[in-house]
Amino acid sequence: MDRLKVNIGNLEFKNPVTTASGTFGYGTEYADFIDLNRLGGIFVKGTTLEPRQGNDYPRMTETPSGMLNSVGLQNKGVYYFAEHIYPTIKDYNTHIIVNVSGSTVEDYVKCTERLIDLDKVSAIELNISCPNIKEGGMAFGTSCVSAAQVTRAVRKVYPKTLIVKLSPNVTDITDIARAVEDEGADSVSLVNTFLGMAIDAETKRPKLSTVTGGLSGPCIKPIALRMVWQVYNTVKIPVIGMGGISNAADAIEFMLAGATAIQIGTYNFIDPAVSIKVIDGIVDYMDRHNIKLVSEIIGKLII
Amino acid sequence: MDRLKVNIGNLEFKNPVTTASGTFGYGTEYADFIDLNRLGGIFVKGTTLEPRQGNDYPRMTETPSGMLNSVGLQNKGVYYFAEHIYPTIKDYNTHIIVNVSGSTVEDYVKCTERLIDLDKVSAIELNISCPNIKEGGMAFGTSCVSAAQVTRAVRKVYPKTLIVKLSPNVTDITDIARAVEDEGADSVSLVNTFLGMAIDAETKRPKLSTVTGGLSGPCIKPIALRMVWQVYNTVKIPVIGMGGISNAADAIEFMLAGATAIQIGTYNFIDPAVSIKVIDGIVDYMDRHNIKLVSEIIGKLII
Amino acid sequence: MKVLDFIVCSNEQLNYQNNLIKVTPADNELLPDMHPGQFVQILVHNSPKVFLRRPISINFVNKKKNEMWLLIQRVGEGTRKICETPAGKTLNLIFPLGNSFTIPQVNGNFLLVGGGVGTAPMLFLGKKLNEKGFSPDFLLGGRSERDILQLNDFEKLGTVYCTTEDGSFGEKGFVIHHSVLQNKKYDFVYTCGPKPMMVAVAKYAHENNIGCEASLENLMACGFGACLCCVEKTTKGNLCSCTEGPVFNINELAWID
Amino acid sequence: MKVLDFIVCSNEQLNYQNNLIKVTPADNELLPDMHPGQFVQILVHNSPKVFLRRPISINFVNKKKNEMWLLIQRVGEGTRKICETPAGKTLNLIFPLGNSFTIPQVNGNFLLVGGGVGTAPMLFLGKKLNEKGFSPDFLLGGRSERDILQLNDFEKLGTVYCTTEDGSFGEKGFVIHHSVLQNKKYDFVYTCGPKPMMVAVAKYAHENNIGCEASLENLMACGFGACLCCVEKTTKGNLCSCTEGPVFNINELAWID
Ligand SMILES: Cc1cc2nc3c(=O)[nH]c(=O)nc-3n(C[C@H](O)[C@H](O)[C@H](O)COP(=O)(O)OP(=O)(O)OC[C@H]3O[C@@H](n4cnc5c(N)ncnc54)[C@H](O)[C@@H]3O)c2cc1C
Ligand SMILES: Cc1cc2nc3c(=O)[nH]c(=O)nc-3n(C[C@H](O)[C@H](O)[C@H](O)COP(=O)(O)OP(=O)(O)OC[C@H]3O[C@@H](n4cnc5c(N)ncnc54)[C@H](O)[C@@H]3O)c2cc1C
Ligand SMILES: Cc1cc2nc3c(=O)[nH]c(=O)nc-3n(C[C@H](O)[C@H](O)[C@H](O)COP(=O)(O)O)c2cc1C
Ligand SMILES: Cc1cc2nc3c(=O)[nH]c(=O)nc-3n(C[C@H](O)[C@H](O)[C@H](O)COP(=O)(O)O)c2cc1C
Ligand code: FES
Ligand code: FES
Repeated sequence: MDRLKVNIGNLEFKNPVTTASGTFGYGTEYADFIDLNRLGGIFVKGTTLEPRQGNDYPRMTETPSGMLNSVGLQNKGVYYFAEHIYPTIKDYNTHIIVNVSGSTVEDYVKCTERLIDLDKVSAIELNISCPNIKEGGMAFGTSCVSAAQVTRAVRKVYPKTLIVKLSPNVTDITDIARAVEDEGADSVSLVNTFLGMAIDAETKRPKLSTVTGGLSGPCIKPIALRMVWQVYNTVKIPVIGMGGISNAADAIEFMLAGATAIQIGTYNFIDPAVSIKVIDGIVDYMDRHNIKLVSEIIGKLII
Repeated sequence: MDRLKVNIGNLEFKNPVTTASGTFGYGTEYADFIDLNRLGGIFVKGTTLEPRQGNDYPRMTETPSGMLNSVGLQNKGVYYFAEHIYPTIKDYNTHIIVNVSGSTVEDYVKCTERLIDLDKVSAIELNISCPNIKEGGMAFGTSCVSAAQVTRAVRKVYPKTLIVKLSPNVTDITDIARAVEDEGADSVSLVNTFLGMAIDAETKRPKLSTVTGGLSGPCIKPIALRMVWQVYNTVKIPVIGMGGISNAADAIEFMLAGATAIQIGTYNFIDPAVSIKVIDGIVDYMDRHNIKLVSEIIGKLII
Repeated sequence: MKVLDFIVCSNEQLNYQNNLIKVTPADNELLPDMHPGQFVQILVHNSPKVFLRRPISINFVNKKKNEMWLLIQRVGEGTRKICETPAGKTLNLIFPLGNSFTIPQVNGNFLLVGGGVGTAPMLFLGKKLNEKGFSPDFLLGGRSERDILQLNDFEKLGTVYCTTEDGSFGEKGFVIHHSVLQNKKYDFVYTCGPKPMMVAVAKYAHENNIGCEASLENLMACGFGACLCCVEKTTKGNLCSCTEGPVFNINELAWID
Repeated sequence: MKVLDFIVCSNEQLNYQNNLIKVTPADNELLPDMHPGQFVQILVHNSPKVFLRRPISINFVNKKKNEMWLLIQRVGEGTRKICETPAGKTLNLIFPLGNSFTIPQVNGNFLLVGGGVGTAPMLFLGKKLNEKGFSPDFLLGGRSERDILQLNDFEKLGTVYCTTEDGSFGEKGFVIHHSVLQNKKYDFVYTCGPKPMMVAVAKYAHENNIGCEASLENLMACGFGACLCCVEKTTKGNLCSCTEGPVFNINELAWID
């Protein structure tokens, strides 16, 4: 299956199909449904320096063709991850990428430092775009200055592949992409969730304990696709695209728009085997269109 | 039906349900389906100083729970409107609000000037958020400076109710809202469409002639609702909310979040009578919840 | 124009991809006058993927039975869902929409050219011409024999010529290559079908100085003139194909240079 | 856990708002061992409004027929669409999900309290207790007589007590007011139903020093531990009600202060 290979920085991915942070646990949650070794990579759960309990219930509500969540980065912290979770997942034959989140630049740096020595953590994805935590989070991703600042600090300590995950809640996402590229990011991934809100008219109350939450799923695909295309046309580093992907055609659209790899998030909840179906569907598309290498699709939108 | 009255600036609306610019023609397109006189108001088609042919076909594509359009403000210009269209609609017993669009500040001002004398045009809605024209349009709505500039210029010449329609394609919509409030806008309406994109994987081509277009429909509702709530908590002038409203519950959610009135856009295409159903549904809601005046709902989200 | 629930009287699968659905107003309201070329917008209410209504031509109107026929090709989720509606269930339609084909005042040689499901409005048009006392010719094209639809119905209204791409029925090739176009002189041509076919027919008509109307299938959001999404570039500028069409005289279109 | 298509063997409308749907794997695969309290996630594939799967308890398993029963209350679009699935059609399920009720090792007085459609998992639990040789008591509550579901099935498994809010069947009032709670001493209580009911039952159990497990119905996105949306605040922190629940011992819950 060499024809599916793509490169992100120094890393070679066996195929462009990966799963999005916060929607795929540590992979093991899906082991009953699919062969995890077939995935291009797994972006594991948002991980912070200290353990976090996350936000109060209710944390989720359904929306037209999507959902809002306000999980708020519930996780046991990077030390627990390194000591207890990493050993159980390190032997999967796929890239494990840790989604690093934090409230201060120092948090990001310290969290990253704990990951450097984990051989099988091939890369980190810097989450500067989480809309569901009070301090930091998305705030880092909505200004060039702070996005650059946190990227710079982490870049200094992290020698492996550094992916920065961008927030779509901005006027011009290309500005932020350029800022983190300038600080040495090896790749940008986009998009994280859109800040949204839902109200129960009958109770007159917000449907989420946090009032606002992050919107994901097919509903956001048109906006995400536009942003991937804009960023692809702006930066030189590879782009990892996501936002509402639910089938192979969606994945190919993101690649045509410029994504070197894609992540599948929310749709895993509806079909836990969607990632494998997307891989198979991409091969089928390549066969039908006489495309030898998947990399030939990247950015090949005809305008 | 006095209990449904709401006020926007000096204007009294018989009820909070109006129809969104560009989705309702001049109202007459819907005359077969509904009694236009029952509407709170009609925001007519985006109108520019000079006639515009709009963008090339294809201008539309369906998306999950929504659609993308790139009509590009096709219209016959404000002079044609004033002379030929206005006379045919002026006798409707509802507010006619003209959506004023342009590429330069001067365009906006001149277009507005032609409307001042039209007695039955009760207000204008300054469209600083159209994503589908090359120059101006959305660019005005994505920076505080230019949003303020065009508002100031129009405010200077326009004595009646001035509503400014905001773009959601910004990092912080409250900044823009505050900027136009400071320049004397009587109200803000939000949101216009989100900049999005769609690709046909089989042909490898964009689905719109313009590559990108504006996303509307239920898919955007959670983001629009969040923005209305943020803006309501920021400015003192009344907020007109829209984005994906398809039934009375949606309308009430926007009002609970702080909207004094609402606009219905895309859903008119699916159900041309939806606006009337929303009015009836609001009355029903008020009866069920023992609410005397519709204004009692505004901003009454319980947190 | 109205929004109305219709009851599906019958839903017949004609072949591997086409259904003929006959509907009547759910409340027994009498169908208004409708004209060939006009269409309806059908609500698809049971699909997570379909948001907008789907435009479908009026295939035939049976005044006596107060029935309207819709001939539908299943090309995607929307048409598939519509075709899954069993007899007895309802379909919500906005109708009648659009302009219509010009009905000539004096007799002549009329040719109605339909390709694929583009034959749909031609049956209704043929019937109207018949009622005027005219006997039109029909030229129907399909990929294969099974794609030629409603042949019996057409044969009642005039002379029918066919082409199939695989030669399994009628002459082999595209409609534009049918010998009748060489052998007979027509006064007016009507066409509906895939764009390349209609362009070819338009060119034929243009070269032979024959009047010609084509019914377009532009993508539509509303169907009744409110969204301006369905425009066709014409000599009069961008016109809405849902209100100023779907039928256009080819001289108005920017198809032939 | 698996994703599997099931065929609807029968779909019976029990009353104005509840259906009993019996399903069997479409490919005749044998059902795995399943436990009372576990649930399935049902795909709703024909609705523009429903995006996520819907969690539904396993109501009963008929090993001989290789059938699983689902008892569903139509509260919104998702459950309504599921209940519209006729016999012969398929439902796509992820199953079996979640932990299960603790089956006691020694006999005792067991009370299974279900309110509304919360009785669903109690039938399966009652059956398992029966198989162990235990004869539990059931306390079923509903608004009115017609809301008491599957009474015959329950009566085969033990003694059944009922309450209805309008007094049309059993004792009038809520389950928590039923006289049997005063008159009989229980060793363990299981409960499922509306939260206020479960809290009341938990309080009763707590006050009387009876062990108690409750099955929660928190909102779920995935149902198998991937999204962390379904958490319940417990003495051990936020736990996923889909993997570490839906059954919790009330001592773990933050319900009683
Ligand atoms: C005025 C008018 C009358 C029509 N009359 C009929 C009729 O009588 N019978 C009939 O079967 N169809 C008719 N059509 C076409 C029909 O509306 C489309 O086939 C239908 O909307 C496709 O919907 P879908 O959800 O099945 O396919 P989708 O999933 O939306 O699309 C499937 C494929 O078809 C293409 N497609 C969709 N709509 C169109 C279109 N309008 N033109 C060209 N390609 C399209 C898409 O790009 C895609 O490749 C008519 C269209 C118009 C505008
Ligand atoms: C583990 C588990 C087991 C369940 N077992 C069953 C069962 O056996 N039979 C059965 O009928 N139902 C059961 N439910 C509840 C069922 O999942 C919901 O009723 C269903 O998801 C509602 O979907 P809907 O689309 O019909 O309603 P929606 O349109 O989504 O909602 C309708 C109304 O119900 C409320 N609602 C929706 N889901 C829930 C929920 N989980 N808890 C509380 N309120 C809710 C909504 O807020 C809204 O007011 C179970 C839930 C869980 C978590
Ligand atoms: C329940 C949930 C939890 C998420 N948690 C994280 C997270 O911890 N870190 C992160 O960077 N993104 C997180 N995301 C965002 C996703 O990784 C992804 O960017 C987003 O959902 C858009 O993709 P999708 O539409 O395919 O889901 C989360 C999304 C969901 C739905
Ligand atoms: C086809 C179409 C044309 C539109 N034209 C205009 C316009 O001319 N001026 C304007 O301010 N907004 C225009 N809009 C935006 C709508 O007025 C509205 O802001 C947006 O669609 C969100 O509301 P909705 O989701 O209810 O449609 C247009 C929207 C659509 C779908
Ligand atoms: S489809 Fe909306 S104007 Fe023609
Ligand atoms: S529902 Fe996703 S973790 Fe429980």
